[in-house]
Amino acid sequence: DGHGGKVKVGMITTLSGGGAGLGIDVRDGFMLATKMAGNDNLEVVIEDDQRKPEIAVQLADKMIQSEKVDVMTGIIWSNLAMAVVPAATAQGKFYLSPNAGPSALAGKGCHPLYFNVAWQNDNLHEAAGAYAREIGYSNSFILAPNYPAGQDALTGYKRTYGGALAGEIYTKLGQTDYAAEIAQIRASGADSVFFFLPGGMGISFLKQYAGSGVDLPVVGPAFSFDQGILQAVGDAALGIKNTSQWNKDIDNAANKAFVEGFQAEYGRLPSLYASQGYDTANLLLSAMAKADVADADAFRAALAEADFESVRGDFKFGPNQHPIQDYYVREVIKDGDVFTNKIIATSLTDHGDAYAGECSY
Amino acid sequence: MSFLSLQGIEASYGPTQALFGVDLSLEEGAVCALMGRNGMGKSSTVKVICRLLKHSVGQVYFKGRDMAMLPPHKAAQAGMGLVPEGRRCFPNLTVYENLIAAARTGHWDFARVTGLFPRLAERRDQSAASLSGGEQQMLAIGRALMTNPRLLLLDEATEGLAPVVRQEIWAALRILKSETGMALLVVDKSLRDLRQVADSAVILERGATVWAGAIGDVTPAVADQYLGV
Amino acid sequence: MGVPEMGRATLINAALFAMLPLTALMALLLDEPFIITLTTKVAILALAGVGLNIALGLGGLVSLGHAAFFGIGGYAMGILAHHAQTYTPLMEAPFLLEGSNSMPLIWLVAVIAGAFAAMAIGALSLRTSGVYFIMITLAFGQMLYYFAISWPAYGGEDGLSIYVRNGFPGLNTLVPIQFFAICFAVLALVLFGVGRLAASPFGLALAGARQNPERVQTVGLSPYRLRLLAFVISGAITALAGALFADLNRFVSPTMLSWHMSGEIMIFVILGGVGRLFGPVAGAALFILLEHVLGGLSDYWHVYLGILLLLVVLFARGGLIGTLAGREVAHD
Amino acid sequence: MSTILLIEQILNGLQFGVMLFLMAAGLTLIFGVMGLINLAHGSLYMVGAFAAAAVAGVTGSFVLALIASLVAAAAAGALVELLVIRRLYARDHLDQVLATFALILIFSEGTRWLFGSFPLFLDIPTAFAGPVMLPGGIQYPAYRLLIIAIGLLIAFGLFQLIARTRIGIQIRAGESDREMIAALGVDISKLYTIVFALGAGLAGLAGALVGAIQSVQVGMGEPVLILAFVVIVIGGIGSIKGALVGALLVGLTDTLGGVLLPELFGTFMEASAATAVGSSLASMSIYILMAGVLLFKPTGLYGRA
Amino acid sequence: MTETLLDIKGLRKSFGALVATDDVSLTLNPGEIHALIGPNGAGKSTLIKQVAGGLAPDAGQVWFAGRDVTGFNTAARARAGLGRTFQISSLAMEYTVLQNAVLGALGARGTVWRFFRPVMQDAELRGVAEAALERVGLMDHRDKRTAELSHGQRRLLEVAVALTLKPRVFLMDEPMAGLGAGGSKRLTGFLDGLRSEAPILLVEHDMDAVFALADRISVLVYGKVIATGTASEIKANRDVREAYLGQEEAS
Ligand SMILES: Nc1ncnc2c1ncn2[C@@H]1O[C@H](COP(=O)(O)OP(=O)(O)OP(=O)(O)O)[C@@H](O)[C@H]1O
Ligand SMILES: Nc1ncnc2c1ncn2[C@@H]1O[C@H](COP(=O)(O)OP(=O)(O)OP(=O)(O)O)[C@@H](O)[C@H]1O
Ligand SMILES: CC(C)C[C@H](N)C(=O)O
Ligand SMILES: [Mg+2]
Ligand SMILES: [Mg+2]
Repeated sequence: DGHGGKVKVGMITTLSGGGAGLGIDVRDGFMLATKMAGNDNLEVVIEDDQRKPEIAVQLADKMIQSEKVDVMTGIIWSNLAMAVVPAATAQGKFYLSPNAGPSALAGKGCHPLYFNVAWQNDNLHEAAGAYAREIGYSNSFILAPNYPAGQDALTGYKRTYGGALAGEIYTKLGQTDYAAEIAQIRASGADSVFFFLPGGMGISFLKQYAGSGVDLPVVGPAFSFDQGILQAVGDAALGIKNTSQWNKDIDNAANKAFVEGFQAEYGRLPSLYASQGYDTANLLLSAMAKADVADADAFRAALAEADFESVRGDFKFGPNQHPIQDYYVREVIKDGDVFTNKIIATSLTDHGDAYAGECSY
Repeated sequence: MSFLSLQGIEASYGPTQALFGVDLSLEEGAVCALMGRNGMGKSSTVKVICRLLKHSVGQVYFKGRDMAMLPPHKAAQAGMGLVPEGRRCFPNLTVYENLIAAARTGHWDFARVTGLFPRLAERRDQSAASLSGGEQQMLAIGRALMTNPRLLLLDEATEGLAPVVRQEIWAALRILKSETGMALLVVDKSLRDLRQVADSAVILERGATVWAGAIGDVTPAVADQYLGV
Repeated sequence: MGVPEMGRATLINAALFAMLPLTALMALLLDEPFIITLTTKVAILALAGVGLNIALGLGGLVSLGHAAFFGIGGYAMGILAHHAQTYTPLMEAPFLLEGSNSMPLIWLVAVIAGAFAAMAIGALSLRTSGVYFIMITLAFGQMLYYFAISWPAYGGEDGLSIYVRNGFPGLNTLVPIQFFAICFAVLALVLFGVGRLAASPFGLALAGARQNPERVQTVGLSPYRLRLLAFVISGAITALAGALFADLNRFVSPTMLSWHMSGEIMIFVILGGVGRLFGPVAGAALFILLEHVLGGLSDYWHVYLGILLLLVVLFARGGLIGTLAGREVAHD
Repeated sequence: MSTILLIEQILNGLQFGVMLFLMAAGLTLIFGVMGLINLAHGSLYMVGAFAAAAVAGVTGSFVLALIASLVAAAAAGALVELLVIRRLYARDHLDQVLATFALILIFSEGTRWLFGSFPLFLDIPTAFAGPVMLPGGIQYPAYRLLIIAIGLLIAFGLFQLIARTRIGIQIRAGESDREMIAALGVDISKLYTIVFALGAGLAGLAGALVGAIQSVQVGMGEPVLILAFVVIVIGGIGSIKGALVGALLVGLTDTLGGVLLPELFGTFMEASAATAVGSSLASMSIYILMAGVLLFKPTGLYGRA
Repeated sequence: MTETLLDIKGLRKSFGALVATDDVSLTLNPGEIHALIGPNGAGKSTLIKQVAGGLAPDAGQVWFAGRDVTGFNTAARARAGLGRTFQISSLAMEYTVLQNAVLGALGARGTVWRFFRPVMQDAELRGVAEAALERVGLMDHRDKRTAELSHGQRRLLEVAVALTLKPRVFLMDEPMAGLGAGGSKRLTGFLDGLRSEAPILLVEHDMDAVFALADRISVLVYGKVIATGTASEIKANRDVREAYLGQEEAS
């Protein structure tokens, strides 16, 4: 049946509880793009997954069975994505990931209907590793929580870093006290520290690190230094280098429009997640302009072209429909009263991911 | 108006009504025996007096004050001391702590109470849970005395006590009555003992007052009719 | 317990019970497959609650670790189906063991695994009582939870996705109404069994041990053994529910083992009425309904959920069924 | 591992323990002494941290922030006690579980409503910002020493309050028989409101103190709540001394487990597998500790039967 | 005289410095009521607990029907035939009076491992339970919840449950406590008849009952048996009068 160009999007994201900030930003970025485009053919249904995978699965069932959506998006967390994406694509729905990029879905588990508009999970860590190598760190201490995304993070860093390791630690998921880890860092003789500790874990780590008197340089992925939480970390983050595929000072028209539009609409600075949500919507809109979603092959081809103005500048999809893009090194600075990031270098250019080779449709 | 008076009291536990019209009155410094067979409402009456059970019909006056709206702790502060059925010592507290938990200053203090029950001094720092049944009973009485009440409610206070101790307690209560003018409402199964301390008696049957008068008038016939002795 | 009240409770139970298939059928007619899925979820979570209620309501064993059994059931399904899905054997030595995607077989494995886990956890935990029991069961649950998160073989925190629902002979389980029928039938059977159990000599002795263990001992029975058996039955039923739940989602992950899950199952039981046979059914139905209806209202819908739950505890004593059936609660 | 590092890790363990004690102290008061299972205790911790962050944001004073945390959490506690908790004393533990679970939902999402979805900023005062040098060449953050001091002070104060004062005795009496202590003339309702507010205030203070070196965000209380329950159960419910000992045990086990287990496995396993296995076991270690303690002492280290 | 049914040999138990049971030996023969009296805190309940199984003695043995049961737990002793009542009522408070009695009958039957037969419809168990309630006069209250009974009624139920166990020996800790004067009198009559079914080791402070019932009386003071004898021997014993009976009881 013809949709007459209409597309119904089901967005499942985290809107309540501790991790709500990320989902809210993805949603707001996404909705900003649709509002700016003013396209009446796009209808969005939004549901809160409460960061529980079982709930996400059931909401996906609802989106598919009752709402009869064409495209799904919104999931923040890798474990929720692993629960929802394979089932959704198996039922013939497009899934556009605005944030999570687990390696399983990039490699053997890739699917023609699955597009990742953010990054593969390892990417930002690879960028950090590459930066560390470039700047000449040769003895890093690395740590991450003991769960799959954490294991991916350390793997990603090691992949590009190549130097020796002063220590490698998996911490408990949700841990809030890092005194013991910091003591180990102090005693390890490391020349640098890499960590991936998303959310509150990262805030705790940074504050405690700052008070400890250890003054080794720190690198990490953008997650612990993003707009939403920088204010909460405060001075402890100043000067730290972190890697990202986006920053608000990337100089292009699309980004400018996005940053201004976002501030005007929501009264706060946009975050990494908001930029990803925004790009996801624009990717979708670009495909809608070219094809009818009822014609899956045509629509898929239109998506794969990625013919939209990304706020990151150059953006294209690799063979596994994950981004090929540049990764930047940012530094945390204080701009007036506000903590924010400034790009200081490019770490990886036109970088894809390590799993693309394993993917075949 | 009497020191304590109950008129036409009715009271229920949830859906089960326990009292169906209790009348009772007591003068300052007097001792009244509350009698009746098992399950006739003696304890319920005691609870109504000290406000652990709310009455639905009737009036309770204590020292001229309507008790209807008072919570239990206010009733106690007004001068009631309770030795409840089944002792209800605080098992996790030591003997000493049990005694001083709610003590108020007055005639009765730790020294006087342990003078009455030397055993309690010996067990001063032992937890109440590990006391023998009789020792717990002594503790319950001591605890009530420590609040220095004007009206002492004794619900089966001598249950489980050795005969000698029982005699000592009654003797002490007799002295108490004459020296301090404390009024007593006593529930006890031993008619012989009650005769020695009480002035008046009230007999309950099926939750209602069926007999009231001087203790001396509780003849064997009355006892046989209402108490099954 | 007065006779007319018993009559009313029975009536309410019957109505409650009939409500599930009626809702499902109605949804089928209106072509709202998601409502059927929700109803199925209620049936499965109710089953988990019925399991817990044996320990909690009858035995007075407040377990905050029942997610362990729920999750074990879930992983029994996940692991067997995963191996069937990837055509890899479960183990090769000492003998070959294949995965499976047959529901009855998976249930059997889930029930046995749940029973054994409950036996082990129960045997140790039952040495304690009261709040200590709550916490030691929580401890065992958390151990399993952290183990599952960091154990990479079956997905760690990401969990396991099973792309097709497992099969049941003669039915197409992917059709929502057929899967509902399976779950409802299991619930009905278990409810019947548990009803008999509660009225049996074992039930009388078990509930006696809850009220006064000393008393049960002096009539010559061992509270420990009564409780252990109750705990095992309880764990096995909850594991069965876990297997069904995993099949409903075609997915299993460590969140099924988390203490939040234990708490949620417990809340179904309390909400419906502790110790009431149909309590978990009422509790799960109300909770899912609230979650579903309120979820759409605002980003802050948890506030409303909280307020409603609070009102239920404060004013509907004895849970929903207790309130509807109009009998005052037993403990005061 | 060098001796100095080991000593530092032991210090860290002790300090983590004291931090847990701050939270467990209020919980033991309410849970142990009043016999109430209060799952919402973590919410009061959160309320304290948010109040502190808000006040520090406006005034810039850490001392005012701490006072605000105490006052706000105590007030929230008193309000909750008056409106909800006091109807629950006579009830089953299970009703308390459900009601306080509902309170968590209300507090968490209510806080998010007021303060937004992003973590807030609360930093330690500059006077305590850096490390100090301890004898033996150990660098240790000054602020953590401050937390240790405050924690021990509170432990001492509470112990005196409960064990020695008449109020403490009355509270404990009320735990075993509320009706009876009321019948002896003690206004137990008022007393319990005060105790609840005190416990809440302590949780709030802990939230503010800890929030300064961790993240102030919605849901921050839940992981600590579980740990605090573990602590007071290990120590024996109702015992302040037990809470302190339990907290130190948990702190040491958690810290040293996380450090030593991976090293231990490293002696006979390949490095990265050893870290993985070691840290998995480490994340289970405190629960293993709790189960172990309860198996040998079914009512905790200092609990009564 | 027939052979001794219950033989307590040299039991000893201390709590810290306090010796609560100090080398106590007692016997109970078929058909007799052996009363145990003594001041509060003398160690009577402690002794009963050691015999019934709630408390392990430091030294000494309990022989029952020719077997050493010292190593048995409470449940095993109850199954062997030791029926106990508590000084402070210990019943399943949410159950009806009848359910409490059925629970006793169930215990006496020994096997609870039946999962699908409704227990309250088991005619045999009900029969035993109702007969016991009838004997203590609680039949009218059988459908009341136990929590709704008055204190005295609970004491009677305690006795009824012990009856359902059909024990070979009764251990009764102050069964009269809490009964009114009339109730005590009736229970006294009842116990008098009971002794032919099974002998009774009776702890009691109600001297009217003790003197009316006991074939033998042992007096426990500070954990030691200071005298054993018939009612008149005990009444005449000066030590006992001083330590326990006081003035009038002996007169
Ligand atoms: N908590 C309760 N709930 C319901 N009914 C009760 C409760 N307590 C007592 N009753 C009922 O109230 C009636 C009066 O009981 P109460 O305890 O006042 O009697 P009593 O004269 O003190 O008896 P006893 O001499 O046995 O102590 C009894 O029939 C009893 O069944
Ligand atoms: N667990 C314990 N710890 C310490 N002392 C105890 C313990 N149990 C009992 N006692 C003490 O042992 C003594 C004997 O107690 P027991 O209960 O046997 O006395 P009893 O003869 O039954 O007295 P009563 O006639 O008052 O019931 C008491 O002084 C009591 O305080
Ligand atoms: C926000 C990100 C750190 C989320 C991450 N991809 C995860 O799966 O947990
Ligand atoms: Mg009474
Ligand atoms: Mg005794």
